[in-house]
Amino acid sequence: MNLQIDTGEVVGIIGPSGAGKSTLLRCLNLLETPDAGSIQINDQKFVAPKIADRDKIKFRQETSMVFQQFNLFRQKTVLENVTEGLITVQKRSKAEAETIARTQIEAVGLTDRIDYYPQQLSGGQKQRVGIARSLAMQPNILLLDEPTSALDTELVDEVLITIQQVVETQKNLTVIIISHELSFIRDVASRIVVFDVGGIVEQGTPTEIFTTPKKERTKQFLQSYQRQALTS
Amino acid sequence: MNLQIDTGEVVGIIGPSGAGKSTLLRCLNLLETPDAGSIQINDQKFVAPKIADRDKIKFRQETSMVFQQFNLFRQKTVLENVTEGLITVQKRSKAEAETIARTQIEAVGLTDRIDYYPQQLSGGQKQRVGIARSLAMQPNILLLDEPTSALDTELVDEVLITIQQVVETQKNLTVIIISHELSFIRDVASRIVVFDVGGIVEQGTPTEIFTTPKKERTKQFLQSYQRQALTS
Amino acid sequence: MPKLIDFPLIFTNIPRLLKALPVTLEITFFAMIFGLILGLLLAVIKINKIPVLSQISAVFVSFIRGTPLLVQLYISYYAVPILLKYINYYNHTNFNVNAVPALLFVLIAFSLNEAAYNSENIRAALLSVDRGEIEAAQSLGMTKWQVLKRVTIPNATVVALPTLGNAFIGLMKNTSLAFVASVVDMTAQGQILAGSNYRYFEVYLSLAIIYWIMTIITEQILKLLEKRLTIFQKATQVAAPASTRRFWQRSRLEVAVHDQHSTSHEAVQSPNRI
Amino acid sequence: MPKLIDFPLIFTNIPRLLKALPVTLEITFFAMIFGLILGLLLAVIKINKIPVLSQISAVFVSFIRGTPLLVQLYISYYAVPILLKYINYYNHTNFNVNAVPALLFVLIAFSLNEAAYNSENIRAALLSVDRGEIEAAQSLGMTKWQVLKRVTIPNATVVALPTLGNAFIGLMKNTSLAFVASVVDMTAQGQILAGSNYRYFEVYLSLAIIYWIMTIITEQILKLLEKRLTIFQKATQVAAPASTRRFWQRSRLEVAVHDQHSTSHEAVQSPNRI
Amino acid sequence: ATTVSVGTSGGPKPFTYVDDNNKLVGYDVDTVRAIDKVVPEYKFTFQKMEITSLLTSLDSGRIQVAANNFASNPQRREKYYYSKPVFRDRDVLVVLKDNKSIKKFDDIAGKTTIGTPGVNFTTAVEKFNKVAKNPSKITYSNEDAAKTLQDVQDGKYDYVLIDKVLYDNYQKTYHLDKIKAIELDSKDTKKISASIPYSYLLVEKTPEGKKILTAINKGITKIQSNGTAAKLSQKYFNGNYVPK
Ligand SMILES: Nc1ncnc2c1ncn2[C@@H]1O[C@H](COP(=O)(O)OP(=O)(O)OP(=O)(O)O)[C@@H](O)[C@H]1O
Ligand SMILES: Nc1ncnc2c1ncn2[C@@H]1O[C@H](COP(=O)(O)OP(=O)(O)OP(=O)(O)O)[C@@H](O)[C@H]1O
Ligand SMILES: [Mg+2]
Ligand SMILES: [Mg+2]
Repeated sequence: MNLQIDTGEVVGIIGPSGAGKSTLLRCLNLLETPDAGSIQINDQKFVAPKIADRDKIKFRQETSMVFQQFNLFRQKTVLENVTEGLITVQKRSKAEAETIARTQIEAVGLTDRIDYYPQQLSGGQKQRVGIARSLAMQPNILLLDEPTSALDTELVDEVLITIQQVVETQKNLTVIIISHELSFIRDVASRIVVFDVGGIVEQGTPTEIFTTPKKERTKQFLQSYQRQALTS
Repeated sequence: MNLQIDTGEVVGIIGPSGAGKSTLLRCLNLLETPDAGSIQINDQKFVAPKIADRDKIKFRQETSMVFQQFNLFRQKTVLENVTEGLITVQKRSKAEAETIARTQIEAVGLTDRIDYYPQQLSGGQKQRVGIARSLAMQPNILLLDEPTSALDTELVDEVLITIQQVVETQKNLTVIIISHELSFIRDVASRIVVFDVGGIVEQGTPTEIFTTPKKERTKQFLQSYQRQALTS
Repeated sequence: MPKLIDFPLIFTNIPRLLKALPVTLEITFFAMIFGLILGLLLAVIKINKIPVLSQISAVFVSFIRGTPLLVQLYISYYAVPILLKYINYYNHTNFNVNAVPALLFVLIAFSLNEAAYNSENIRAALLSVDRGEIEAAQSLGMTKWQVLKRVTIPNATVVALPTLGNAFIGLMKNTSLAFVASVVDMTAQGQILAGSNYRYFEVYLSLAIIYWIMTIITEQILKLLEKRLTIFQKATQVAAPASTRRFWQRSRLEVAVHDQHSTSHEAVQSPNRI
Repeated sequence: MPKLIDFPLIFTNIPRLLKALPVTLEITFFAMIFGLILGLLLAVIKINKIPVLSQISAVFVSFIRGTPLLVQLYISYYAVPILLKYINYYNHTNFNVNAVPALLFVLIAFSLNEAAYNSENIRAALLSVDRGEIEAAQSLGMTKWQVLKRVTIPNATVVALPTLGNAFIGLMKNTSLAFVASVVDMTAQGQILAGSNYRYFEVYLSLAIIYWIMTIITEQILKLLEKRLTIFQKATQVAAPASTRRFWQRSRLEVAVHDQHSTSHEAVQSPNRI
Repeated sequence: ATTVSVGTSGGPKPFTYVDDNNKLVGYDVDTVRAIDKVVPEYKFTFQKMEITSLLTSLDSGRIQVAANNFASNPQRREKYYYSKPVFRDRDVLVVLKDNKSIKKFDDIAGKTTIGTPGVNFTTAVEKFNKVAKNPSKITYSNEDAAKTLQDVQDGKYDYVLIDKVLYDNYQKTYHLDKIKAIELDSKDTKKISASIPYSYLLVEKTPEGKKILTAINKGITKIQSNGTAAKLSQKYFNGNYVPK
């Protein structure tokens, strides 16, 4: 399989469970090392499976991941969660890091929770901190793996709105998002990739995929979704 | 609040989260001791909060609970799960217990899994074992607390069908079921109780509740459900 | 040069030391079994916060944890007779504690020690048992005791096994302290041997060999036991679809993110942004 | 009646015993700190299955767990000089290890012992750390060492603290074994005192008092430490709606299931059974 | 001067113990100090350690001299150098006051006793048992000597074998009123020690040890002839226990 993404694109990845979507995204952050193949960001090219630790770290600074399970540092406050990478990885001073962090926390609307610990936050708030933490690192590419699927229904919207805002304000940020929230993906993505075991099924603009899908597999997948939405 | 249920009735309890539905059901099995009030089954009456351990045990043999989280004995096989109560509580011989258990396991269609451990079963299979375990005790009243809400969508149906079969074959069994599967409740229940913080909102036949609800709260609750089903 | 180490002696010592193995094992097993029973009792007392008993047991556990085992042995072996003597003296009674074999004092001291140490592990294990299973058992109509016996203890055993195994191994080596109360375990036997030929170093090496082997055997038994007890876990669930895995292994991943627009895909403006 | 117990002596012994407290504490702290560092190393070796090292460390851990500490002390303190003597004898060299202070051997033996015992606890604690947090740290671009330092160790510390606390308390009481290597800790000091006044029992009681108090103090410090370290847990989440609770407490529950049909509700046949 | 490490266990009093100022004193200790004064080529320093470790420490060269009221026996003589005797002991059998059956050493046949392994008295009974038709039953234990005397008083064991000096000291502390000490005559004494019950300083069996031994022996002769030894004996034992 072969996937090319341009700067500033918002790519939505959809597909059935177990298709390998998460694995693809995790490869883009080198949390999973692919057995073969290469990843190229701008002019830097990394060829799997032999990637030196030093290169891995350089590479990870290009991308930034928002996790399904939030994965906040539980022993650190909201502010410390966001400054952590700035201080240890980017070697910024504490003051500088905090300034950046405050801006990002402000952007996700959590200024009043800045000294809270993750345990004191709702799921939606946690995920917004996760987004702020990722953005503070000023990555070229933001990766989101089902950022709302661990959330109760009533908390999904606050996170989706936050993501939408990020996409709208940071035009140069490349975003790759996996989500089962099809209507959201349809709204926010500039391109949609349909994924299944075996690789990419088809890709195209949201209108192409949702209204005139070419492949049988895509149709099937979209239909199974609609059925589920109706029965529950 | 005051609730009267007749033998053989199938009572569906619905209501918003946190209304106290689970607590009500758990009181009927004395897993929770009410602070005040009384519970009467046929001629036996139990007055809370002072219930002797011996009475509790007698009482629990009248009712039998199917849990949301299945709560199977993890160290025991399917067969042992079902015979456990028969042997230790009802003091039946092992052979007798196994005969009863096999019939019940057959009834929920798990004869081929009889020597499996819970960990080897899917969620739906686990819950069917849970139902078999409860029914083997031959209770007067079967209590089910959201028996399908811990299941993946594709596994819900097998459990609902099992419950439906139980209701249809055992006409003398009183069933009290809490569920968010409104369409199922509508089909299976002979009476529906709408519950909210503060107690019973209204009760009636499924048609009464779903097509001509009297109370504003019931309408609200039903509407919020329909909305959710459409958005997801 | 004098013969500093008598190497053959290290091995010829072993059969002579093994004569005292039964005593070591006797103390170990007895203390372990009674320690478990009493430890369970202490744990249940603490969990249920039984009024007076839980305070007493807290002080007891604190004392045992807080003082060396040697001191506890001393107290059980020396204090009891002295106490009796004082009683005899002031009450003109004539209790005689010498009829009681020393081993009994040792067994009691070791059992109490094990009980105190185990009680915390047992408590943690009991608390780790899934509430759901307990509720299921209760709802079937089991008595408290039946629930404990049929559900709580079997589940807790799996959790507590490794820690209890360690306690057992520790105990096996600690029995040497019993020598202050004239009970001759394997280490004491070693001291007696060395006392006659002045070859302490060789005896300690022999003991090291014996204890090491015993520990390895115990560990193997524990492993076997654990395998037995956790058979319900090992049974594999439906395996993850092998096909997917295979696909990934064979396929090559080619992803590129470019600063320039690539030819193949143009960024498409989403038609209906909110 | 002979004076079997000299009660005042139990208390007058205490200040004299306390003179050896620094040695006890020195051994305890040193062994604990080095035991932790080395234990961490062993744990990392085992987790990462580093080829040769992990086999060596497995044998090492097995030996330490399998043999009495006394034997280990003997070997570290006496085997090394004896070995050197043999070497000197056959090679006509003149190595001499006796210039090295005894305390150093004791510290090494205790540290190695602690390391072996701690390594398993540390390993379990490291493995208990949420993978998600580690991945988050990696994805921020931290190096392996940074992840270990900033995420894994702080999280593991919380888990390992109680067990390590127990190890510390155990160590404090075990330092008495150092007397075989001519290091006089508090218990050894007690034996020496008893040698001069022939009152062993009283000394052991004095020691019991001191150790018990030290243990209680240690436990309090541990509790404080734990409170500190788990501050992120204690912070309460949004409380469960109090109103609901209150309703239940006030309301009365009246449920009845009758064999006869009650007048109020007739069983209604579901209209559309499948 | 070369430094020589002397090991001692700090017990029992009055051979080696610490005084109220935590200073190591005692007959054996002060004897070594006295020797130190008259032997300029060596300087003696003390190390306290567990009694069972003293011999291993000699083996390994951790110490060069052990001073802990050591008696002589053939096995030990194989492994260590013995100095000239520094103390002449009298051994006693401790029995109940109303005990009529034990009067001399041979009466221990068939009787029960308690002893720490490796100690001279225990070795003596073991030796007796090797030839006796009716052996004496030894219970081995790490019990301290005070407790063993109490055990005899309680009737738990028939007798124990102990230094007269020690026995007197224990009696001063415990006032055990039901036991008595039977002094062994010289014939019996020989049965225990194969010679006079002297105690000695032990020296490591190495070339360097041989030099130390020579120096120590020179020192012992000096302090015994100039009266220092007698003074020490008077101080610690209230009598003259200096070997003739
Ligand atoms: N590097 C790899 N090589 C081979 N197989 C892999 C690899 N990574 C993951 N897999 C397997 O492929 C499957 C795909 O998992 P993945 O979590 O990526 O699916 P997904 O599309 O994210 O599903 P979901 O929607 O449930 O999250 C998994 O079962 C996993 O075992
Ligand atoms: N005996 C009791 N007395 C007072 N308050 C109680 C009692 N039992 C439960 N509660 C509280 O009442 C609330 C109702 O909980 P319950 O689980 O019964 O709700 P529910 O209707 O089952 O909700 P869900 O649909 O989420 O399962 C809980 O928050 C609980 O804290
Ligand atoms: Mg996924
Ligand atoms: Mg509920």
